[in-house]
Amino acid sequence: MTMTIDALESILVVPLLAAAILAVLPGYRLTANLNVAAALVTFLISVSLFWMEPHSGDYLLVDDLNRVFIVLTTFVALTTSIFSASYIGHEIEIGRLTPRSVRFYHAMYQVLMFGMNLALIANNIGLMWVAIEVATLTTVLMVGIYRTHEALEAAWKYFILGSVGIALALFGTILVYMAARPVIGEGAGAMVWTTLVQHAARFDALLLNVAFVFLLLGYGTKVGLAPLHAWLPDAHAEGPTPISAVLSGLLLNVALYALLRFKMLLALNPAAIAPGPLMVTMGLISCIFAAFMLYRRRDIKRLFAYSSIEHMGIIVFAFGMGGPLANFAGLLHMTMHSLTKSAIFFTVGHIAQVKGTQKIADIGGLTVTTPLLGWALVIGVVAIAGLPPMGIFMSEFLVVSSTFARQPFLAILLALGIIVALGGLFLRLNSVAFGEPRGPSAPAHASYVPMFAHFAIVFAAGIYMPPALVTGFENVARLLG
Amino acid sequence: MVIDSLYAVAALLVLAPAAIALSASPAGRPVVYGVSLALSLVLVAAAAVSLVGGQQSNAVLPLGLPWLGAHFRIDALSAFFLIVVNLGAAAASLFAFGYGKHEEFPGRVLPFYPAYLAAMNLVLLSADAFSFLVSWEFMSLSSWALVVAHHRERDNMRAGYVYLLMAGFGTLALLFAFGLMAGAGGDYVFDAMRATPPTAGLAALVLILALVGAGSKAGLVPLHAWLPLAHPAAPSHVSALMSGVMTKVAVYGFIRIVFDLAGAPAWWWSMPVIVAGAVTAAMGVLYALMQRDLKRVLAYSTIENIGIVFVALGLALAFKANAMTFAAALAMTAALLHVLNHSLFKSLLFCGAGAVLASTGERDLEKLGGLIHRMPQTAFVFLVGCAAISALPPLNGFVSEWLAFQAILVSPQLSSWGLKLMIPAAGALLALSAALAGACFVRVYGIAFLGRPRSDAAGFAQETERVSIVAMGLLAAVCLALGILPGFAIDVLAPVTQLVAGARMPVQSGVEWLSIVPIVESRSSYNGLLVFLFMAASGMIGAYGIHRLASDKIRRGAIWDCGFPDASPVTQYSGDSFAQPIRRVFGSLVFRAREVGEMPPPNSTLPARFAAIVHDPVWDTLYEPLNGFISFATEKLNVLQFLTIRRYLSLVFAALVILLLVLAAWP
Amino acid sequence: MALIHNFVFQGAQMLLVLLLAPLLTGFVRKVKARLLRRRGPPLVQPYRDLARLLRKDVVLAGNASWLFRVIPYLVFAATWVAASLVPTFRSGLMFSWTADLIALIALLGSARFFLALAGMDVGTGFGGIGASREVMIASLAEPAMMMIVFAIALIAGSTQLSTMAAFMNSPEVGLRVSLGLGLIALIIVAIAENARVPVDNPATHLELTMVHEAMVLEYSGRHLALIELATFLKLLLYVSLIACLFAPWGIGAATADPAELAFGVVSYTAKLAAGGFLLALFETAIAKMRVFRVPEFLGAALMLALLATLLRFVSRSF
Amino acid sequence: MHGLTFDVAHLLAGSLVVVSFLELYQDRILALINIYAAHAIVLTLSVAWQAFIQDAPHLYITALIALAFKAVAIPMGLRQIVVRLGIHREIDNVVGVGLAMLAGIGLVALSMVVMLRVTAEADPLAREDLAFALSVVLLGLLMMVTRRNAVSQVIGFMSLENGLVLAATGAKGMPLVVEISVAFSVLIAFIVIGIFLFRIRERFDTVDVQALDRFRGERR
Repeated sequence: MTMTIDALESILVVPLLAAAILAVLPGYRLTANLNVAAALVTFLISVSLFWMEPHSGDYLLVDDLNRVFIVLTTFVALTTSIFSASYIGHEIEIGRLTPRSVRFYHAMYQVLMFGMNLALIANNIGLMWVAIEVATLTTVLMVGIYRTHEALEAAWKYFILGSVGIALALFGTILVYMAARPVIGEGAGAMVWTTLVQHAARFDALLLNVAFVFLLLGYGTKVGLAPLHAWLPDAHAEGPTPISAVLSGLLLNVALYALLRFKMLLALNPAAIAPGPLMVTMGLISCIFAAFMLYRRRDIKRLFAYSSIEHMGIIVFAFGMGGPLANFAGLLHMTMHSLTKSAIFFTVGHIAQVKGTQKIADIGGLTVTTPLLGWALVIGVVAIAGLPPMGIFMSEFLVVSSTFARQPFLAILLALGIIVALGGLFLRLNSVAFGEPRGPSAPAHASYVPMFAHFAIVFAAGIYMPPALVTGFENVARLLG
Repeated sequence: MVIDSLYAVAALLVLAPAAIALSASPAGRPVVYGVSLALSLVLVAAAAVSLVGGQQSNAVLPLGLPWLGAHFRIDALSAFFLIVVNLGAAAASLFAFGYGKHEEFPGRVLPFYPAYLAAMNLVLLSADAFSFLVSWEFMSLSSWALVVAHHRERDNMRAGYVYLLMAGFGTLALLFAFGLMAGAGGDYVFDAMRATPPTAGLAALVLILALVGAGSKAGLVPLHAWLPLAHPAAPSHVSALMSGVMTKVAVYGFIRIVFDLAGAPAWWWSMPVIVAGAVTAAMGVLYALMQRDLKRVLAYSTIENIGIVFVALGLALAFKANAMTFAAALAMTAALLHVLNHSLFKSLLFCGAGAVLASTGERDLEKLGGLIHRMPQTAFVFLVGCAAISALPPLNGFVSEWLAFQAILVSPQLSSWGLKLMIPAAGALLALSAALAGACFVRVYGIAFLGRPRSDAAGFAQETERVSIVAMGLLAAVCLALGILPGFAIDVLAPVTQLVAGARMPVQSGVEWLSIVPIVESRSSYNGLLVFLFMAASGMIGAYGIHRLASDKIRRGAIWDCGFPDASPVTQYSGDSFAQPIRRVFGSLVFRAREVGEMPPPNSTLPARFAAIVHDPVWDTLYEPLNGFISFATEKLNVLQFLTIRRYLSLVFAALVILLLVLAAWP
Repeated sequence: MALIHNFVFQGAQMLLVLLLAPLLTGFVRKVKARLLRRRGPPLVQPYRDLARLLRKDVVLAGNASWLFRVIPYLVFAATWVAASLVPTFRSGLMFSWTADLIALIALLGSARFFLALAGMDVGTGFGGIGASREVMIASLAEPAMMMIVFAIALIAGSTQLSTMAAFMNSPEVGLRVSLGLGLIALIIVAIAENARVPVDNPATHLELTMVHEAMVLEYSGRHLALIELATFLKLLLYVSLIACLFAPWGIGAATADPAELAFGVVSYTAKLAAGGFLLALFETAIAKMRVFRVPEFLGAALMLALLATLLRFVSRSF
Repeated sequence: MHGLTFDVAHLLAGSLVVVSFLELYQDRILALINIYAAHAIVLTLSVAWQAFIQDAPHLYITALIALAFKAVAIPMGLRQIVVRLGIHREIDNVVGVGLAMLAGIGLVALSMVVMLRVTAEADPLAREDLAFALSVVLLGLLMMVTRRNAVSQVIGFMSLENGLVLAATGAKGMPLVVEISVAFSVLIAFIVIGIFLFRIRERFDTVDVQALDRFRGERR
């Protein structure tokens, strides 16, 4: 038992220590490797959680739901740190980053990891809130790290919208406490997740409803649901690419995780409004809106940022539909999307470095000039567009078909979003990856391992899912109701 | 059998990544195509065994949807289509031995070729919705990669783009169809769907969705627009596969869903199918007549033949709904036989086009001509293909169309008046398209192979590789064989029709003189063999007699030039001018065709110009508006990318207020 | 014994059509001439022409291909086979079931296909113009013909010529609107198919008006002879087709005794004569129309035929 | 629950709403800053009162922070900025004051409707408190979206956050209140510093779309 606690806490301690050390160490090579090492350690510990029975303390807990998220998070964090090592190296060579800012960057990276892990294993909704805000603020700082006008402008936008989101989420949290207090009694007990779940049925339904509205908007801002998405494309486009990868691959998931927790709470209360329809609506809006937004993008990173919004929409839609099948699909889609999207950002980051620009107009014929990167991008787009044999096809198949059996009209709307997005993505891919090469092209010193590792997993998952994983997902799907 | 087939497919899938490495060296090409050839022959053998043996075999692999697994099965239907697909694949691979030499970027073709073959086979093998759709979409994807193999031509990229979008659209339609049949339980295994057929209303929806989904891949008007763009864009042996084979996979999908899974058909089901088929046939061949690009002509003619197949399928549906199983079997046989025939001669023709393209570098009819002198063997096999696709006896194309007409002639026995009156009209369209197909291929062959060369490229063309000739020759031979001995093919098809139409045609092998008798001899019969022998005999006799008794001397002289000696090749009839009468008759109606000619003023040396402008009505009325809508919507929505922070905040604020209002309004 | 018997009749039929064909054309020409108050060539003139052509050398264009030389034999063979399958004086011929009416049309179609190719082989304007106009006419005539077949076959319940003839001979036919329409349509198609006035003028050699003649302009000698013969056969075929479908009187059954057969032969020749006379009359009465009026002419046939197929339900018999 | 305590709490909370309305009404920046200071003071009082009636000493800290930081430090800082950027004469309402007030009243009504439907088990104090807090939050948001000027937007955000603190303190026995209020103060400090450092010229939003295009590296 004690050991388990240690494992849990060490997920938090390791990043904090690493952050402290990285903040003072000079020299980017050393720090980068240290960064990787820390991420690796965290990942290994998180994997060990699988052999830990569900357990909850006053502040921390581990159950089937957050296990999945934690392992995914730490894994992507690891691969991203590997990618970032080579990426940041190049940035220093061309002088876009100074050693000081790199030191800051690595420290922040670990703080971010700390925040996300804390948010995932927090058993106290107040703590979870704090953790998510820490994560958000660190990303704000990292988005602005280039100190260019665009970067600062994006960071500022992210900061303001994020702060409002923070406020709304907090208000929601307070309301939940208010709803819980009469039942559970005053004090910290009324904010402990596991206790809340036990008594949720007796909470004041109307209060819960109001709370959920605020939480949906507050955390929804972080998830990037339209119309709360505005910060997302610019933050992705202007920040360093590893951060874009982390944002799309992880932070959105973490916020979604918080949302899911509260959804479970509402689902347990018969009198409360069904959270499903709200989530379904916002999911559909985000999916279709983002799909249309893909068409006129000029900046390749912003393009994929919008695609993230679209997929978040699909995932929220799936969880909103609920039911074992849709929830399973949602989880699968979330996992696949994190892996694929972060891999795409790895690729795009290297492409942007090779071509020296993010403007789609200046990038062309990549499969000719830098075949490996070009084809990696093709694979990524194929995967993200939901074409087989990649994993996203399976999740989209499940979402659409299971929805179609229950709500044909919604399914058709969703399908519309998917097909429009397909069009938008390939419209750009055609000009970027194929056709006559455009623009100057430097030789690529890319780290291919992370991206192709991700693609390999996504590919494998599209064809064969190991039973263990399936049962895990199924348990979680049952939890989500 | 299914296991063996799966091994073969797996081998193809392994070959695909291996081909990436192989494509680096020139020695790699024959390896890839050789292995593909061998494997497709293996698959043909396996399918043939299970079709003739008549036993079906299943397999379940722990792949795909975790709680479902991937189900595979070979029954009569899939076995037949496996034969069609892999015959085409074998021919294409053999042809590619020679043709592949001319490939500019083998690295972009070789890896996807085996994957494409594997995908098509998997579609036919899979027995649950998920693996079906995965293979289906993977088939689209791999062929897309082949379409954009020559990615530096802008048109190819556009073709690939339209193609992929239409493919995705079709897949979603099929997904909905399966979703309906699987029900809320989400049981995607075909057996389960078969066990619990959907209710009448849902089944109707399934029919429409299947027609849209499979039709968009098969190229039914108005979902055909991608086909003439994509098929010619690919390397020719791939075009042969896409046109000759992949469209048949789509037909398979339609048959599987509508005849096998969707339960008993309602009486009106056949109507949309027949109408779509007839319109497609007529439109397709008219389009084909207007084209200048050789490969595009062939692609449009594919659309026409798909139309014929769907008309026959519609007939089968009508008869099945009226419990006239013998007629249903007849119509279904016609459809399946035409599927087989078309896969043969269309592959042959595309290979021929590829040979021409390889040796002249031209696809434009107006730049070809006189190839019969430069490439005699290609010219001969191509002629056979043209005759077959124009449904001339004693070749195979005629047999299937003849059977289709025989099926139409049974229609008065249907109970519904609508069908009684509609089917002959469809027959008229069918006859029209048959006649126009003849005209179309006279044009193609006459312009491309006969006459005098219209460009140096055509003038100095070389005969193509021996192995390519062999591939095409084999296809031509099979065309002839099926034409003169159709009875055997019909008998082989019996289990398939038994499966999907509930009956079989009378046994043909017993009939004297090997003629075929759809129903009874007093009603109608046809004997390709005797027609062939008759014509051969009388032709020989005539020739022999004349050469013996009268003169057999030949003098070469100048062309009758009407007093204008050595006119340049430009004065020949061109493709456009050849199509002019038909364009005037049909085109002005269907294509808003206009002819703009400008004559220079008297005694000026300027050339006179003439242009025929043909619109594609479908493209104008369906795709352009859609495109317009998308760009409009994106334009309008794009504003949201450029708002100010305050405005974004007001969005958040509005969302909050709305949600609170919802709560306030909540009971 | 029976087999040989059948062979004999089949052979007789084939020879009969081969021999009668030029005579029919000669007869038509003669009648036309007489109607124009000319003496006209003797009846046997076509035979003479053929013989003359056969003896002459062939003059081939310099760039004529092997296909150009093969096509006359193909065309002749296809047409002859087709002609020999139409019941003339005796139904239920040995090979009557090798090809029903649809196949027979298709045979003529293949003849036309190759002839059009021949027109394009040497690459002159004439050949092209002829070929393109020929296929345009065919693209309308063939579906019309097919519709006629439908109309009659749907009534007779068969596309087998012998059966159809037998049916049309039987009392249950009665008078039918659709049959009348079918007959008119068939006549129009026959005129078009045989390149007669008003669709085409077999006598002219004025480039702009000719269709069929333009295609075969480059042919000479025995090749031309074969094509001419094929043309004669085609005319004969259509006349006897109309005869066997709409005037099937006197066609001997498979079990006919010599007397009946003799009567069959006589009645057949009579029908040919009547048909030829009517054709000549028609041709002298009417003027050739512009090429682009032809589609309307044939379209009318198509419409009539389609109408015939649809109307077959309304009038059982009365 | 004896009436007086309740009434006082009620009064303070209510007056917070009134002050928010005053902010909404005021369009001179310097005056606005003063009113915000008042807002903070009212908040301080109500928090202190809550600390007294809930006898939760830690809330006094919150109150102290509110007083020292929000009522004194921040306003001073803002005045500095305003003077530096020379925008103290700005009138920056997007919509007319009257309209804003109307909207505000509507929002208050909305929050009442939403909150007072809450069943009575939740003790009345909490209900009233929450109702007022929600109105303050909404009014703060309204302020943010109806003002162009960065400073007044910050003020809007801060009054929003005051509403949060009000709610948090109203929530009896809620843990982490102090921490949260500290965290928020830091957040606000960031924003203020941000305005100061990045020289966000008098407005977050540029009316000049070209400039935005340039920022985003996007062409329309």
